[in-house]
Amino acid sequence: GKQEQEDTQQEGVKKIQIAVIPKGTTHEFWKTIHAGAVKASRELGVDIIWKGPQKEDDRAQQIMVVEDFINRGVDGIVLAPLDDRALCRPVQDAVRETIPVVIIDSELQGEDFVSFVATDNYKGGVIAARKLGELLGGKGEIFLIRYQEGSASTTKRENGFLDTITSEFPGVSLLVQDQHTGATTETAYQLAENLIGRFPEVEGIFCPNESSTFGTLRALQESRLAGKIKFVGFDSSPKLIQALRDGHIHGLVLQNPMRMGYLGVKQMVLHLRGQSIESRVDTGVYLATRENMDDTEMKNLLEPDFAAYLDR
Amino acid sequence: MKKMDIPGLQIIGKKRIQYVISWLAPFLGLMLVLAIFSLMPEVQDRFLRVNNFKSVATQSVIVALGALGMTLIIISGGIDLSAASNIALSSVIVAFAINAGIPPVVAIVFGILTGGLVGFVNGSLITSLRLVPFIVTLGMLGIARGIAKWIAGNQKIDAPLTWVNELMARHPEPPWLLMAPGVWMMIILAVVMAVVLRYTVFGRHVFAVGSNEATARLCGIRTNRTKIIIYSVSGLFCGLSGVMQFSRLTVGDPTVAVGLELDIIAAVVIGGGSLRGGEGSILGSMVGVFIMSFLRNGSTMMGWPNYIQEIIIGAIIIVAVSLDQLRHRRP
Amino acid sequence: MKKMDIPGLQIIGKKRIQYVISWLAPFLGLMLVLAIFSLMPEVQDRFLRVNNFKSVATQSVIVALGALGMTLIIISGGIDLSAASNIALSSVIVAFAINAGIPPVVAIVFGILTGGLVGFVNGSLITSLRLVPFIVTLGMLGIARGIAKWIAGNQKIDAPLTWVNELMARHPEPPWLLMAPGVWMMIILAVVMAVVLRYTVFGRHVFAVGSNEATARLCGIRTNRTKIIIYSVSGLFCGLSGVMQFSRLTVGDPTVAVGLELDIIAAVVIGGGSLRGGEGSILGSMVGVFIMSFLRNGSTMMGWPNYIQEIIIGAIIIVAVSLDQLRHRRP
Amino acid sequence: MIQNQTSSPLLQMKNISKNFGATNALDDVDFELKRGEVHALIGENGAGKSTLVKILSGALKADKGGMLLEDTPYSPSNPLDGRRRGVSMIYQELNLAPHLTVEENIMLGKELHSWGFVRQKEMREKVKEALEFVNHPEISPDVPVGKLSIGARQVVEIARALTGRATVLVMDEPTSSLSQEDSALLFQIIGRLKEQGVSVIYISHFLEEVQEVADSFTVLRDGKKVGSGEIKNVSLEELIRLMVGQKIDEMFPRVEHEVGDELLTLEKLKGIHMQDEVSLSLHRGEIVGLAGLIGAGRTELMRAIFGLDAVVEGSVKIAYLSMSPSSPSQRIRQGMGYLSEDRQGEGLAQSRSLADNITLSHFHPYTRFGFLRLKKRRAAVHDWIRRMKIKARDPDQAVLSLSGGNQQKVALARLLHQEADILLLDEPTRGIDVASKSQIYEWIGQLASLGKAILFVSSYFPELLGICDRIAVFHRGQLVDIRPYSQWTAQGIMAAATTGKAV
Ligand SMILES: Nc1ncnc2c1ncn2[C@@H]1O[C@H](COP(=O)(O)OP(=O)(O)OP(=O)(O)O)[C@@H](O)[C@H]1O
Ligand SMILES: Nc1ncnc2c1ncn2[C@@H]1O[C@H](COP(=O)(O)OP(=O)(O)OP(=O)(O)O)[C@@H](O)[C@H]1O
Ligand SMILES: [Mg+2]
Ligand SMILES: [Mg+2]
Repeated sequence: GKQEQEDTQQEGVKKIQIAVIPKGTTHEFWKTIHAGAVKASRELGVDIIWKGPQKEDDRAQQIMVVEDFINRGVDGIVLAPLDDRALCRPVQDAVRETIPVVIIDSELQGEDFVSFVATDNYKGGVIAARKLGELLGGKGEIFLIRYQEGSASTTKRENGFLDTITSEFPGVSLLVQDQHTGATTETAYQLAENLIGRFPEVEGIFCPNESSTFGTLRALQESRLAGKIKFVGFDSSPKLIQALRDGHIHGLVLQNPMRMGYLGVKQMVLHLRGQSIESRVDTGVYLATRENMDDTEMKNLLEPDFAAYLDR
Repeated sequence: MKKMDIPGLQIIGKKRIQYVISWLAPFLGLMLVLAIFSLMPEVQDRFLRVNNFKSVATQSVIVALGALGMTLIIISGGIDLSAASNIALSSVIVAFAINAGIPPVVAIVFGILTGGLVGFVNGSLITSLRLVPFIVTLGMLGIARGIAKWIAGNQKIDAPLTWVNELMARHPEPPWLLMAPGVWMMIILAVVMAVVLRYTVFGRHVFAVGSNEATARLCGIRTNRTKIIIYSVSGLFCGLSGVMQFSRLTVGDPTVAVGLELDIIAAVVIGGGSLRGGEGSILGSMVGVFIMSFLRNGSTMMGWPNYIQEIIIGAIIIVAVSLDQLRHRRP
Repeated sequence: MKKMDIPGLQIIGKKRIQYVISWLAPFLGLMLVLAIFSLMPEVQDRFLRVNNFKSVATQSVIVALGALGMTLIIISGGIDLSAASNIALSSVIVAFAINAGIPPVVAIVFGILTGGLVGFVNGSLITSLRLVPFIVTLGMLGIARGIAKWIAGNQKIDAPLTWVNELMARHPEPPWLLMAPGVWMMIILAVVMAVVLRYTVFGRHVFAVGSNEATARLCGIRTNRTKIIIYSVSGLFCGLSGVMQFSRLTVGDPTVAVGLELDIIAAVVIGGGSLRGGEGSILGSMVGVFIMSFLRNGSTMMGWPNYIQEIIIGAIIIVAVSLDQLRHRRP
Repeated sequence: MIQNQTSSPLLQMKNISKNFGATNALDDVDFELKRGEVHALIGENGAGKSTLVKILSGALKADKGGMLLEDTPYSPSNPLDGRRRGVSMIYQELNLAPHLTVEENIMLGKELHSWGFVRQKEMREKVKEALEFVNHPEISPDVPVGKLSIGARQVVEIARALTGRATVLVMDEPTSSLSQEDSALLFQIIGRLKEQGVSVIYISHFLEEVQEVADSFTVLRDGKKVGSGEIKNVSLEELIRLMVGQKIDEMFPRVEHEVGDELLTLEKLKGIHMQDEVSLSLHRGEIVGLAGLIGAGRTELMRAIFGLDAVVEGSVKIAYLSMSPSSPSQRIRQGMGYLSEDRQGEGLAQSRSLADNITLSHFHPYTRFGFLRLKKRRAAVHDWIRRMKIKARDPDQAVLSLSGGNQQKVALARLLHQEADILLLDEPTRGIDVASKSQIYEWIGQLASLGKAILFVSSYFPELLGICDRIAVFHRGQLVDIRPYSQWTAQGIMAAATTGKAV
């Protein structure tokens, strides 16, 4: 009965309240999703509550956050699940309490959600592999530097990369492929520094997310190898954009987090208002290079204008 | 002169007040937290609902089970930094076993025993090499976590759903249970451990070892054996906690519970446990666990940003322990 | 009877051996680590290069600076769990200040002072509320990290490149420096602190407070003041460490150094620091830092998967401290 | 039967040797204990007495030698082994778990239980009985031991040793913190135990006690046995000669000193832990003794004067200047020094070196611009070790490796080194051997002759009578009476201390 009541859109009675739950809160990527969500909420006149697990990337903590919002009785939940299985039950719980769920960014098993809005991560890895293979002219020795153990979206990127490199570029060989950077930039930095010390012959590197890309970039810059080693990374931040311009990074695979956040909330609101929505939305992956980085479309992806939506 | 005439009475009066205070002190922090959120207009109606209390109880099980063992260890003057890694390892083992087609009951036993084994190794190293617990368990923190990742092949293990996953369901299967079986288990085990600490010879020896190890040894207590038992029992609790973790996640995740050892230790210390040994109680530790859980729950409900939550929880830890200090101040 | 004729000689002989052992003991672990990797055919040529040693030195600076302060604290019988959060906070402050257009020198001073302030607050709470350091600094762990995230707006702060970022450059600006200015700073400060601990009245007070606080008070040492100084100095070191962290990353990252406090503490304890207070040395702690750095460096070079690294580092921590125990065993 | 008992000794220790690093604590010592006898083990500080009995109890392992208990080989690997064979022990340093209650401490390691569950009621009864047996029924079984005074703790420790069934009972300086009344009671108890066939090894530096209670004796010197025999065949002088290798002319040497101006004035002083206010004055060149039973509140008074406890009423004046409220560091700068009765808990930093401990309250002579001159300090500490006859290898040795009496000397050395004007001495001669004691009395006298003021707390009344100018008697936190020493007798002090009324 509640939904019909809100369908009538009585202003001032009670605004729709939507919880948006990212995997973490401190990366630029999530910041941009937040901006997208705020944008949608302003356009559609709803309230959003933005809240990640207290420890970044901790499945158990994310489950608690979902449960706590169920108890608070929000109208809908937009969730970027840290695990495609572990979050199933809390999502079921939400549905049982008639709280609909939209999934963004990463997959969730089952059918309990109303829509799935995400990047094709595997495809992101494929694009990166093709770019790096092309940069190296189809032969050379490279590193695949992995992010964290058990992180699904980056693992997909890594797999996309690995599959493509081995199948399409037989001349390229992997010097390293099972080293994980861990969660922070500093650990990535040290890892890359030590790897370069061991394999100075390396010609190409791929990193699957922002922190690993930036840590590795710092190591390359410090070793005065930036620009000499072909380097493809993932996601953007001001320092990475600068590096792209300087030729220290040769390609950045980009997602469209702004759109992801925006569509996630929008799909939810449309659903709450009783409209039918697509069950799957691909927000796309793009490759930014030094050449195309000043195109307006790329510029928007590289430097999303979230200042307009977030206070700081 | 006059007051000297009835020193007995005076002492009893003072003692009774002291006793009441000392009994209430651990609860003060909890009341404070509950009061804060009950007064927040945004959540007060929702916060005080039975359903919310049920969620908080379920969310507390994992830390609470860890804290039961940690209480023993801290009373005995030790510390266990490997508790969280141990939980992750055990949960991976359960998932691995279920995945391999082993009956769930056996898988659970494997998980618990894995925890016990890690604890036993901790205890044995501490006593045989005469190393400080901090170091041994710090080493074990890395070792257990590494083994968990190894077994899981650097990935989470997707195990088929079984009744094990019902242990931590917020809506338990026979509905008359009211709360998840895991919550009942936590309550029963807490009572058992409280009785063990208070009414058994073993319990006394735990306090004695923590209060003055040399004395305990000179009084003929086999301190090494006692310690090994303490660490093993605590390991078993971590194992069970790992089972619950698996039940909740439905997957075996080697990266789960990173840093949870600090939460567990904090709960015990908030509840009056002294890191110098000789002090602590099960009741106190449980209250400590719930203080932290309600704080998290309330802040999330309020939608406070994580950094605010981090700051507040940090501050509350200090405040709660300061309140507890009241007990120890001489009147 | 005969041996009694020259008791002096006998004593000197035994003492010298003991002395040599006690001097070498902290190095044993380091030698072991260096030896292991030098014997690995895959990396030996690369591992033993000057350039590799330079990177390890640079990688060690952040932990080493933290460990200098932590050594003081641990000797005095305390512990500082907030060290890593403090480093993150200070690095964010520096980035924030530089970003705001404040001259780099001033920004650095701000960063260092922020660290000192956090330490001062730790020390004041510990002494005035008479709380155990574990709890106060556990609370501060959350508070400082939360404030860092708050100031940074849950993001990295991108600051323009300045000479500050040269402090940790592996190829330092005037090339005759050979190593990064940060490395030199670390070496100089280590020597200063070693001298302070050994040859100043303050150093003796630190040991006395850690060995028996009641005695220290009885002997007229203002234990509270001493502790506040200890925590403040240690905070200043964390602040400097934060500056170095910023210098290395070129951004102010509030999520950096999570869990690093355990590395710092492990380094001090591997180097002979006792968590019961009264024992520890700067030389030992520095050796502890390098043991851990070389372990990480070597394992990465070997291409061992991370879980193997975690397991090995865990095991080495235990082994290194066991070796250190040899010193303390009575012959 | 009885003849059989007396013919073969209950315990034989043969050729026992023990080294701690370069220290020969015991060198080829033989020791025999007969059934039902009280055997005194005496010797200077650091002679090896404690080491010998620790080997007997299983707390330490001998390097060489063997033991026979009841004609069967006996080599305990830990104290539990020893207790199983009937060896019960009171250690020299207090061995109680501070967080546990009196009952828990007394029953520690021998809890009554069914299926692992303690039978609390029964144990409480047993403990009450034991406390009554040692004449201290007022000690509640439910108080945590950490809250008791040192004296009360020693009572608890004695009660604990008596609750087990023992064939050999070892007492290492059981009376060091007891009042004479309690000591006398202990002797009665020992007498009863003897009748029951228990053998007692009794270690003490109070030789009169030894003569009163013991049947036979063994003297150790520098880790070697230098004599043994029946106590009735030997005189006090001879015992001393055996122990120290020389004669002591005067047990309580009085050094001439002149009482001067008033230096310390307590005006209705009441510390936070004191039961009653106390007024007292102390003059330059004066030694004032404070007598009383355990728990009389003398330590609390000292702590309040020294600023360790908060003052709630009244004031402390030094040379007529009011100086409170205050802290120990200020007191030290005002020229006051304090020797704690609890050398283990607060008197000494056990893990630090002798040098650090002796100079901790007074680094001044060895600093230049805040830096320590270690060589100079080493030399000075060497001097103190020689002067105090501390048995130690070198100034860098950790205090915890010293014998009990030698630790006490270190604590005393620090106070003397500090060059204070007002000395607060709380049981300064606890555990110190006869020869050193008389040396210490002489020093105290010399300090007085230099114009220092000394407050001397002791439960050993002869030493108070021997060296003090005035003696104050405390009873339950109140000052009963203060008079010149010549107007007191040992009995008078005892009566005042127990009844609270001066005769
Ligand atoms: N743990 C130890 N480490 C090194 N030396 C020790 C240790 N324990 C005792 N010693 C040494 O052994 C010698 C004998 O000590 P012991 O405690 O047996 O003396 P004691 O006769 O009991 O003296 P006291 O009357 O002072 O108690 C002393 O020189 C002491 O320094
Ligand atoms: N038998 C006892 N039971 C409980 N508390 C006691 C007992 N004896 C002493 N105390 C505590 O100790 C305090 C006094 O002890 P204090 O050490 O000051 O006495 P003292 O005269 O110095 O005796 P001692 O010779 O034992 O040092 C009392 O106020 C009381 O709190
Ligand atoms: Mg002795
Ligand atoms: Mg006293």
